[in-house]
Amino acid sequence: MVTGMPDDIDVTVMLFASLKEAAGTDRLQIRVPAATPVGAVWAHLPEPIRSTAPPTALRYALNDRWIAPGTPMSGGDRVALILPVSGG
Amino acid sequence: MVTGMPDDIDVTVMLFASLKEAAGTDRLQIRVPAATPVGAVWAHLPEPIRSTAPPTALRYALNDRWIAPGTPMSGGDRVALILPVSGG
Amino acid sequence: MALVSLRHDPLRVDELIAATAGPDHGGIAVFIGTTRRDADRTEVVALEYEAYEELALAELEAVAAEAEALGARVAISHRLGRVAVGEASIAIVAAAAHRPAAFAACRLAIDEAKRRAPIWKRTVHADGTAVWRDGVSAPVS
Amino acid sequence: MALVSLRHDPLRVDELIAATAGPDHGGIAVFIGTTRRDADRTEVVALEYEAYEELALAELEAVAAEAEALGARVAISHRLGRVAVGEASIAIVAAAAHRPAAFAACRLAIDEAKRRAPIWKRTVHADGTAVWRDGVSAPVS
Repeated sequence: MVTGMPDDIDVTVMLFASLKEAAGTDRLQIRVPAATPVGAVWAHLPEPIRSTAPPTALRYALNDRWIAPGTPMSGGDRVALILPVSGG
Repeated sequence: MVTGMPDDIDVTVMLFASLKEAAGTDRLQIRVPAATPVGAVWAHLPEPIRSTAPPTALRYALNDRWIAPGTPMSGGDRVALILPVSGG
Repeated sequence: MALVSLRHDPLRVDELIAATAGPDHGGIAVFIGTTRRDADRTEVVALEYEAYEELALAELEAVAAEAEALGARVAISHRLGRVAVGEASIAIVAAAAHRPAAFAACRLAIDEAKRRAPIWKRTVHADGTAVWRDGVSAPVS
Repeated sequence: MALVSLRHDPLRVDELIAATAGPDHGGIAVFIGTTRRDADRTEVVALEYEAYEELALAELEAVAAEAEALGARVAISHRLGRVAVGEASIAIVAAAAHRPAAFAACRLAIDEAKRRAPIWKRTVHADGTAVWRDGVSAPVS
Protein backbone atom coordinates (compact mmCIF):
# COMPACT_ATOMS: atom_id res chain seq x y z
CA MET A 1 0.00 0.00 0.00
CA VAL A 2 1.34 3.41 -0.95
CA THR A 3 1.26 6.39 1.41
CA GLY A 4 -1.12 9.15 0.40
CA MET A 5 -3.98 6.79 -0.48
CA PRO A 6 -7.45 7.90 0.70
CA ASP A 7 -7.51 5.24 3.41
CA ASP A 8 -4.21 6.33 4.90
CA ILE A 9 -4.28 7.92 8.35
CA ASP A 10 -2.00 10.28 10.25
CA VAL A 11 -0.95 9.22 13.71
CA THR A 12 1.43 10.70 16.25
CA VAL A 13 4.16 8.52 17.74
CA MET A 14 5.40 9.51 21.20
CA LEU A 15 8.97 8.60 22.09
CA PHE A 16 10.72 8.56 25.44
CA ALA A 17 14.12 7.93 26.97
CA SER A 18 16.72 6.48 24.60
CA LEU A 19 14.19 6.22 21.75
CA LYS A 20 13.56 9.95 22.00
CA GLU A 21 17.27 10.56 22.08
CA ALA A 22 17.91 8.31 19.07
CA ALA A 23 15.11 9.95 17.06
CA GLY A 24 16.12 13.45 18.13
CA THR A 25 12.50 14.25 18.93
CA ASP A 26 9.76 13.20 21.33
CA ARG A 27 6.98 13.18 18.69
CA LEU A 28 6.81 11.89 15.12
CA GLN A 29 3.97 12.27 12.68
CA ILE A 30 3.61 9.20 10.48
CA ARG A 31 1.15 8.22 7.75
CA VAL A 32 0.06 4.60 7.69
CA PRO A 33 -2.75 2.59 6.14
CA ALA A 34 -6.00 2.78 8.12
CA ALA A 35 -6.30 0.08 10.77
CA THR A 36 -2.55 -0.54 10.90
CA PRO A 37 -1.92 -2.26 14.24
CA VAL A 38 -0.10 -0.37 16.96
CA GLY A 39 2.63 -2.99 16.92
CA ALA A 40 3.59 -2.10 13.35
CA VAL A 41 4.70 1.43 14.22
CA TRP A 42 8.34 0.48 14.69
CA ALA A 43 8.86 -0.02 10.96
CA HIS A 44 7.83 3.61 10.44
CA LEU A 45 10.39 5.12 12.77
CA PRO A 46 13.30 7.02 11.21
CA GLU A 47 16.60 5.39 10.45
CA PRO A 48 18.67 4.09 12.12
CA ILE A 49 16.03 3.02 14.63
CA ARG A 50 13.82 1.08 12.21
CA SER A 51 16.76 -1.08 11.12
CA THR A 52 17.21 -2.40 14.65
CA ALA A 53 14.87 -4.99 16.06
CA PRO A 54 12.22 -3.57 18.39
CA PRO A 55 13.04 -4.42 22.01
CA THR A 56 11.20 -7.57 23.05
CA ALA A 57 9.87 -5.86 26.16
CA LEU A 58 8.40 -2.95 24.17
CA ARG A 59 4.85 -2.05 25.19
CA TYR A 60 2.32 0.35 23.74
CA ALA A 61 -0.14 3.00 24.80
CA LEU A 62 -2.85 4.43 22.58
CA ASN A 63 -4.24 7.83 23.53
CA ASP A 64 -2.81 7.53 27.06
CA ARG A 65 -4.02 4.00 27.74
CA TRP A 66 -2.11 0.73 27.69
CA ILE A 67 -3.00 -1.26 24.61
CA ALA A 68 -2.23 -4.60 23.00
CA PRO A 69 0.07 -4.44 19.94
CA GLY A 70 -2.61 -5.89 17.67
CA THR A 71 -4.98 -2.95 18.23
CA PRO A 72 -5.75 -1.10 14.96
CA MET A 73 -5.07 2.63 14.81
CA SER A 74 -7.39 5.42 13.67
CA GLY A 75 -6.56 8.85 12.28
CA GLY A 76 -5.39 11.29 14.92
CA ASP A 77 -4.36 8.59 17.37
CA ARG A 78 -1.37 9.08 19.63
CA VAL A 79 0.72 5.95 19.99
CA ALA A 80 3.39 5.78 22.68
CA LEU A 81 6.26 3.31 22.59
CA ILE A 82 7.02 2.24 26.15
CA LEU A 83 10.46 0.84 26.88
CA PRO A 84 11.08 -0.98 30.18
CA VAL A 85 10.48 1.60 32.90
CA SER A 86 12.92 2.69 35.60
CA GLY A 87 11.09 5.21 37.73
CA GLY A 88 11.04 5.29 41.50
CA MET B 1 14.08 -9.61 110.72
CA VAL B 2 13.52 -6.15 112.16
CA THR B 3 14.23 -2.97 110.22
CA GLY B 4 17.15 -0.96 111.52
CA MET B 5 19.41 -3.99 111.99
CA PRO B 6 23.04 -3.49 110.89
CA ASP B 7 22.55 -5.71 107.83
CA ASP B 8 19.56 -3.75 106.58
CA ILE B 9 19.98 -1.73 103.39
CA ASP B 10 18.25 1.29 101.89
CA VAL B 11 17.06 0.99 98.32
CA THR B 12 15.06 3.27 96.03
CA VAL B 13 11.97 1.93 94.28
CA MET B 14 11.01 3.65 91.03
CA LEU B 15 7.34 3.61 90.08
CA PHE B 16 5.67 4.42 86.77
CA ALA B 17 2.24 4.73 85.20
CA SER B 18 -0.63 3.48 87.39
CA LEU B 19 1.75 2.30 90.13
CA LYS B 20 3.13 5.82 90.41
CA GLU B 21 -0.39 7.16 90.49
CA ALA B 22 -1.51 4.67 93.15
CA ALA B 23 1.52 5.42 95.33
CA GLY B 24 1.25 9.15 94.81
CA THR B 25 4.97 9.32 94.09
CA ASP B 26 7.49 8.11 91.52
CA ARG B 27 10.16 7.13 94.10
CA LEU B 28 10.01 5.34 97.41
CA GLN B 29 12.84 4.77 99.86
CA ILE B 30 12.55 1.41 101.57
CA ARG B 31 14.71 -0.41 104.09
CA VAL B 32 15.05 -4.16 103.62
CA PRO B 33 17.39 -6.90 104.82
CA ALA B 34 20.63 -7.09 102.84
CA ALA B 35 20.42 -9.37 99.80
CA THR B 36 16.62 -9.19 99.63
CA PRO B 37 15.70 -10.25 96.09
CA VAL B 38 14.34 -7.65 93.70
CA GLY B 39 11.14 -9.64 93.38
CA ALA B 40 10.34 -9.12 97.08
CA VAL B 41 9.98 -5.34 96.73
CA TRP B 42 6.21 -5.47 96.17
CA ALA B 43 5.56 -6.39 99.81
CA HIS B 44 7.29 -3.17 100.85
CA LEU B 45 5.11 -0.85 98.80
CA PRO B 46 2.62 1.34 100.67
CA GLU B 47 -0.95 0.32 101.22
CA PRO B 48 -3.22 -0.29 99.43
CA ILE B 49 -0.80 -1.46 96.72
CA ARG B 50 0.94 -4.16 98.80
CA SER B 51 -2.38 -5.81 99.61
CA THR B 52 -3.05 -6.49 95.93
CA ALA B 53 -1.26 -9.26 94.12
CA PRO B 54 1.65 -8.08 91.98
CA PRO B 55 0.74 -8.21 88.27
CA THR B 56 1.92 -11.48 86.75
CA ALA B 57 3.62 -9.61 83.91
CA LEU B 58 5.61 -7.37 86.28
CA ARG B 59 9.28 -7.08 85.38
CA TYR B 60 12.22 -5.47 87.13
CA ALA B 61 15.18 -3.25 86.43
CA LEU B 62 18.08 -2.75 88.81
CA ASN B 63 20.15 0.40 88.34
CA ASP B 64 18.74 0.93 84.83
CA ARG B 65 19.20 -2.63 83.62
CA TRP B 66 16.69 -5.43 83.22
CA ILE B 67 17.13 -7.98 85.96
CA ALA B 68 15.67 -11.30 87.08
CA PRO B 69 13.39 -11.14 90.15
CA GLY B 70 15.71 -13.40 92.15
CA THR B 71 18.63 -10.96 91.98
CA PRO B 72 19.70 -9.78 95.47
CA MET B 73 19.79 -6.07 96.18
CA SER B 74 22.60 -4.02 97.71
CA GLY B 75 22.48 -0.72 99.59
CA GLY B 76 21.85 2.27 97.33
CA ASP B 77 20.32 0.22 94.55
CA ARG B 78 17.53 1.63 92.44
CA VAL B 79 14.84 -0.92 91.64
CA ALA B 80 12.24 -0.16 88.99
CA LEU B 81 8.92 -1.99 88.77
CA ILE B 82 8.02 -2.34 85.09
CA LEU B 83 4.38 -2.91 84.20
CA PRO B 84 3.46 -4.06 80.68
CA VAL B 85 4.60 -1.27 78.38
CA SER B 86 2.48 0.68 75.91
CA GLY B 87 4.82 3.08 74.14
CA GLY B 88 4.93 3.71 70.43
CA MET C 1 21.22 14.96 66.37
CA ALA C 2 21.28 11.79 68.43
CA LEU C 3 19.91 8.79 66.57
CA VAL C 4 17.77 7.84 69.57
CA SER C 5 15.92 10.44 71.56
CA LEU C 6 13.03 11.13 73.93
CA ARG C 7 11.44 14.51 73.39
CA HIS C 8 8.87 16.59 75.19
CA ASP C 9 8.15 18.66 72.09
CA PRO C 10 6.82 17.71 68.63
CA LEU C 11 8.86 15.14 66.73
CA ARG C 12 10.83 16.33 63.73
CA VAL C 13 10.83 13.68 61.05
CA ASP C 14 12.92 15.86 58.75
CA GLU C 15 15.71 15.94 61.35
CA LEU C 16 15.65 12.16 61.70
CA ILE C 17 15.86 11.79 57.92
CA ALA C 18 18.79 14.21 57.80
CA ALA C 19 20.50 12.29 60.62
CA THR C 20 20.33 9.02 58.71
CA ALA C 21 21.01 10.38 55.22
CA GLY C 22 23.95 9.28 53.15
CA PRO C 23 25.02 9.13 49.50
CA ASP C 24 24.94 5.34 49.50
CA HIS C 25 21.29 5.16 50.54
CA GLY C 26 18.69 4.63 47.85
CA GLY C 27 15.71 4.05 50.10
CA ILE C 28 14.40 5.55 53.31
CA ALA C 29 11.50 3.92 55.16
CA VAL C 30 9.76 5.94 57.84
CA PHE C 31 7.15 5.02 60.38
CA ILE C 32 5.21 7.61 62.34
CA GLY C 33 2.87 6.55 65.12
CA THR C 34 0.08 9.03 65.76
CA THR C 35 -2.66 9.46 68.31
CA ARG C 36 -5.87 7.94 67.01
CA ARG C 37 -9.32 9.19 68.00
CA ASP C 38 -10.19 5.54 68.65
CA ALA C 39 -13.19 5.44 70.97
CA ASP C 40 -14.60 2.34 72.56
CA ARG C 41 -17.01 4.40 74.58
CA THR C 42 -15.77 7.95 74.86
CA GLU C 43 -13.61 9.68 72.28
CA VAL C 44 -9.86 9.90 72.89
CA VAL C 45 -8.54 13.46 72.72
CA ALA C 46 -4.91 12.76 73.60
CA LEU C 47 -2.41 10.21 74.81
CA GLU C 48 -0.03 11.02 77.63
CA TYR C 49 3.29 9.21 77.56
CA GLU C 50 5.64 8.60 80.44
CA ALA C 51 8.98 6.81 80.28
CA TYR C 52 11.57 5.26 82.50
CA GLU C 53 13.90 7.48 80.59
CA GLU C 54 17.31 5.95 81.31
CA LEU C 55 16.21 2.42 80.47
CA ALA C 56 13.97 3.52 77.60
CA LEU C 57 16.91 5.22 75.90
CA ALA C 58 19.09 2.16 76.42
CA GLU C 59 16.38 -0.14 75.10
CA LEU C 60 15.68 2.05 72.06
CA GLU C 61 19.40 2.15 71.35
CA ALA C 62 19.49 -1.65 71.50
CA VAL C 63 16.49 -1.83 69.17
CA ALA C 64 18.13 0.61 66.73
CA ALA C 65 21.31 -1.48 66.75
CA GLU C 66 19.35 -4.66 66.00
CA ALA C 67 17.56 -2.92 63.15
CA GLU C 68 20.84 -1.57 61.80
CA ALA C 69 22.16 -5.12 61.67
CA LEU C 70 19.67 -5.61 58.82
CA GLY C 71 21.73 -3.19 56.76
CA ALA C 72 20.23 0.21 57.50
CA ARG C 73 20.98 3.39 59.38
CA VAL C 74 18.22 3.82 61.96
CA ALA C 75 16.93 6.72 64.03
CA ILE C 76 14.19 6.53 66.66
CA SER C 77 12.50 9.38 68.45
CA HIS C 78 9.70 9.03 71.00
CA ARG C 79 7.66 11.90 72.33
CA LEU C 80 6.71 12.11 76.01
CA GLY C 81 3.91 14.05 77.68
CA ARG C 82 0.64 14.91 76.01
CA VAL C 83 0.19 13.99 72.35
CA ALA C 84 -3.07 15.22 70.84
CA VAL C 85 -5.08 13.33 68.21
CA GLY C 86 -3.23 13.43 64.89
CA GLU C 87 0.13 14.25 66.45
CA ALA C 88 3.11 11.90 66.38
CA SER C 89 4.24 9.94 69.42
CA ILE C 90 7.01 7.96 67.72
CA ALA C 91 9.01 8.37 64.54
CA ILE C 92 11.40 5.83 63.11
CA VAL C 93 13.61 6.33 60.08
CA ALA C 94 15.59 3.54 58.39
CA ALA C 95 17.84 4.42 55.47
CA ALA C 96 19.51 1.72 53.40
CA ALA C 97 21.01 1.04 49.99
CA HIS C 98 17.80 -0.62 48.80
CA ARG C 99 14.21 -0.60 49.95
CA PRO C 100 13.87 -4.17 51.28
CA ALA C 101 16.45 -3.49 53.99
CA ALA C 102 14.94 -0.08 54.74
CA PHE C 103 11.46 -1.53 55.18
CA ALA C 104 12.68 -4.52 57.20
CA ALA C 105 14.73 -2.36 59.57
CA CYS C 106 11.89 0.15 60.01
CA ARG C 107 9.37 -2.58 60.75
CA LEU C 108 11.64 -4.38 63.18
CA ALA C 109 12.41 -1.14 64.98
CA ILE C 110 8.80 -0.09 65.51
CA ASP C 111 7.69 -3.59 66.52
CA GLU C 112 10.50 -4.01 69.02
CA ALA C 113 10.31 -0.45 70.33
CA LYS C 114 6.64 -0.94 71.14
CA ARG C 115 7.27 -4.33 72.67
CA ARG C 116 10.31 -3.53 74.78
CA ALA C 117 10.81 0.14 75.62
CA PRO C 118 9.67 0.99 79.17
CA ILE C 119 7.24 3.68 78.08
CA TRP C 120 3.58 3.88 79.06
CA LYS C 121 0.64 5.84 77.81
CA ARG C 122 -2.65 6.80 79.25
CA THR C 123 -5.63 7.61 77.12
CA VAL C 124 -7.26 10.94 77.89
CA HIS C 125 -10.93 11.02 76.94
CA ALA C 126 -13.24 13.80 75.90
CA ASP C 127 -15.14 13.40 79.17
CA GLY C 128 -12.00 14.14 81.18
CA THR C 129 -11.30 10.58 82.29
CA ALA C 130 -7.85 9.09 81.78
CA VAL C 131 -6.81 5.44 81.81
CA TRP C 132 -3.28 4.04 82.00
CA ARG C 133 -2.48 1.30 79.51
CA ASP C 134 -0.16 -0.78 81.63
CA GLY C 135 -1.95 -4.03 82.24
CA VAL C 136 -3.24 -2.82 85.61
CA SER C 137 -5.75 -0.07 84.87
CA ALA C 138 -6.42 -1.31 81.33
CA PRO C 139 -4.97 -3.80 78.91
CA VAL C 140 -2.00 -2.73 76.82
CA SER C 141 -3.01 -2.07 73.22
CA MET D 1 -2.71 18.89 47.45
CA ALA D 2 -3.36 16.13 44.92
CA LEU D 3 -2.66 12.68 46.30
CA VAL D 4 -0.71 11.76 43.15
CA SER D 5 1.67 14.20 41.53
CA LEU D 6 4.66 14.62 39.26
CA ARG D 7 6.90 17.49 40.27
CA HIS D 8 9.87 19.26 38.75
CA ASP D 9 10.95 20.63 42.13
CA PRO D 10 12.00 18.94 45.39
CA LEU D 11 9.45 16.58 46.91
CA ARG D 12 7.71 17.69 50.09
CA VAL D 13 7.14 14.71 52.34
CA ASP D 14 5.50 16.91 54.96
CA GLU D 15 2.82 17.95 52.45
CA LEU D 16 2.12 14.32 51.55
CA ILE D 17 1.78 13.44 55.22
CA ALA D 18 -0.60 16.35 55.75
CA ALA D 19 -2.62 15.28 52.72
CA THR D 20 -3.15 11.77 54.10
CA ALA D 21 -3.59 12.71 57.77
CA GLY D 22 -6.72 11.92 59.70
CA PRO D 23 -7.85 11.46 63.31
CA ASP D 24 -8.56 7.76 62.73
CA HIS D 25 -5.00 7.01 61.62
CA GLY D 26 -2.60 5.57 64.15
CA GLY D 27 0.24 4.73 61.80
CA ILE D 28 1.87 6.42 58.83
CA ALA D 29 4.40 4.53 56.71
CA VAL D 30 6.56 6.54 54.34
CA PHE D 31 8.98 5.50 51.65
CA ILE D 32 11.44 7.91 50.07
CA GLY D 33 13.56 6.82 47.14
CA THR D 34 16.79 8.75 46.83
CA THR D 35 19.61 8.99 44.33
CA ARG D 36 22.42 6.69 45.35
CA ARG D 37 26.07 7.36 44.50
CA ASP D 38 26.20 3.75 43.31
CA ALA D 39 29.18 3.41 40.95
CA ASP D 40 29.96 0.37 38.89
CA ARG D 41 32.75 2.18 37.15
CA THR D 42 32.25 5.91 37.45
CA GLU D 43 30.43 7.63 40.27
CA VAL D 44 26.83 8.66 39.77
CA VAL D 45 26.24 12.36 40.48
CA ALA D 46 22.56 12.54 39.56
CA LEU D 47 19.63 10.75 38.02
CA GLU D 48 17.49 12.44 35.38
CA TYR D 49 13.87 11.35 35.23
CA GLU D 50 11.49 11.65 32.33
CA ALA D 51 7.85 10.57 32.27
CA TYR D 52 5.04 9.93 29.89
CA GLU D 53 3.17 12.27 32.15
CA GLU D 54 -0.47 11.58 31.25
CA LEU D 55 -0.12 7.81 31.54
CA ALA D 56 2.26 8.00 34.50
CA LEU D 57 -0.29 9.99 36.49
CA ALA D 58 -3.05 7.55 35.54
CA GLU D 59 -0.87 4.58 36.47
CA LEU D 60 0.21 6.09 39.79
CA GLU D 61 -3.44 6.84 40.57
CA ALA D 62 -4.28 3.20 39.85
CA VAL D 63 -1.42 2.08 42.09
CA ALA D 64 -2.58 4.40 44.88
CA ALA D 65 -6.11 3.02 44.58
CA GLU D 66 -4.85 -0.57 44.82
CA ALA D 67 -2.78 0.34 47.88
CA GLU D 68 -5.75 2.11 49.46
CA ALA D 69 -7.75 -1.09 49.08
CA LEU D 70 -5.44 -2.49 51.78
CA GLY D 71 -7.02 -0.05 54.22
CA ALA D 72 -4.85 3.05 53.97
CA ARG D 73 -4.92 6.57 52.61
CA VAL D 74 -2.09 6.81 50.07
CA ALA D 75 -0.21 9.67 48.44
CA ILE D 76 2.49 9.32 45.78
CA SER D 77 4.75 12.02 44.41
CA HIS D 78 7.46 11.48 41.80
CA ARG D 79 10.05 14.05 40.88
CA LEU D 80 11.08 14.62 37.26
CA GLY D 81 14.23 16.17 35.85
CA ARG D 82 17.59 16.11 37.59
CA VAL D 83 17.79 14.57 41.06
CA ALA D 84 21.21 14.88 42.69
CA VAL D 85 22.75 12.25 44.98
CA GLY D 86 20.91 12.22 48.30
CA GLU D 87 17.81 13.93 46.92
CA ALA D 88 14.42 12.23 46.69
CA SER D 89 12.96 11.02 43.40
CA ILE D 90 9.83 9.42 44.83
CA ALA D 91 7.91 9.74 48.06
CA ILE D 92 5.02 7.55 49.14
CA VAL D 93 2.90 8.02 52.25
CA ALA D 94 0.38 5.48 53.52
CA ALA D 95 -1.70 6.34 56.58
CA ALA D 96 -3.91 3.75 58.25
CA ALA D 97 -5.56 2.90 61.53
CA HIS D 98 -2.79 0.46 62.41
CA ARG D 99 0.75 -0.08 61.23
CA PRO D 100 0.40 -3.39 59.37
CA ALA D 101 -1.96 -1.82 56.82
CA ALA D 102 0.21 1.29 56.58
CA PHE D 103 3.35 -0.75 55.87
CA ALA D 104 1.58 -3.09 53.44
CA ALA D 105 0.06 -0.24 51.45
CA CYS D 106 3.33 1.68 51.35
CA ARG D 107 5.27 -1.35 50.19
CA LEU D 108 2.72 -2.27 47.54
CA ALA D 109 2.65 1.29 46.25
CA ILE D 110 6.42 1.65 45.84
CA ASP D 111 6.81 -1.81 44.31
CA GLU D 112 4.01 -1.27 41.80
CA ALA D 113 4.93 2.34 41.04
CA LYS D 114 8.44 1.24 40.12
CA ARG D 115 7.17 -1.69 38.10
CA ARG D 116 4.38 0.03 36.18
CA ALA D 117 4.65 3.80 35.91
CA PRO D 118 5.98 4.93 32.51
CA ILE D 119 8.90 6.87 33.95
CA TRP D 120 12.53 6.47 32.97
CA LYS D 121 15.79 7.59 34.45
CA ARG D 122 19.24 8.06 33.12
CA THR D 123 22.29 7.94 35.30
CA VAL D 124 24.56 10.94 35.02
CA HIS D 125 28.14 10.14 35.90
CA ALA D 126 30.96 12.23 37.31
CA ASP D 127 32.81 11.93 33.98
CA GLY D 128 29.91 13.60 32.16
CA THR D 129 28.52 10.45 30.53
CA ALA D 130 24.81 9.62 30.88
CA VAL D 131 23.06 6.30 30.32
CA TRP D 132 19.33 5.69 29.97
CA ARG D 133 17.96 2.83 32.04
CA ASP D 134 15.30 1.60 29.66
CA GLY D 135 16.42 -1.83 28.53
CA VAL D 136 17.98 -0.39 25.37
CA SER D 137 20.95 1.66 26.49
CA ALA D 138 21.32 -0.21 29.78
CA PRO D 139 19.37 -2.70 31.85
CA VAL D 140 16.67 -1.37 34.11
CA SER D 141 17.72 -1.44 37.75
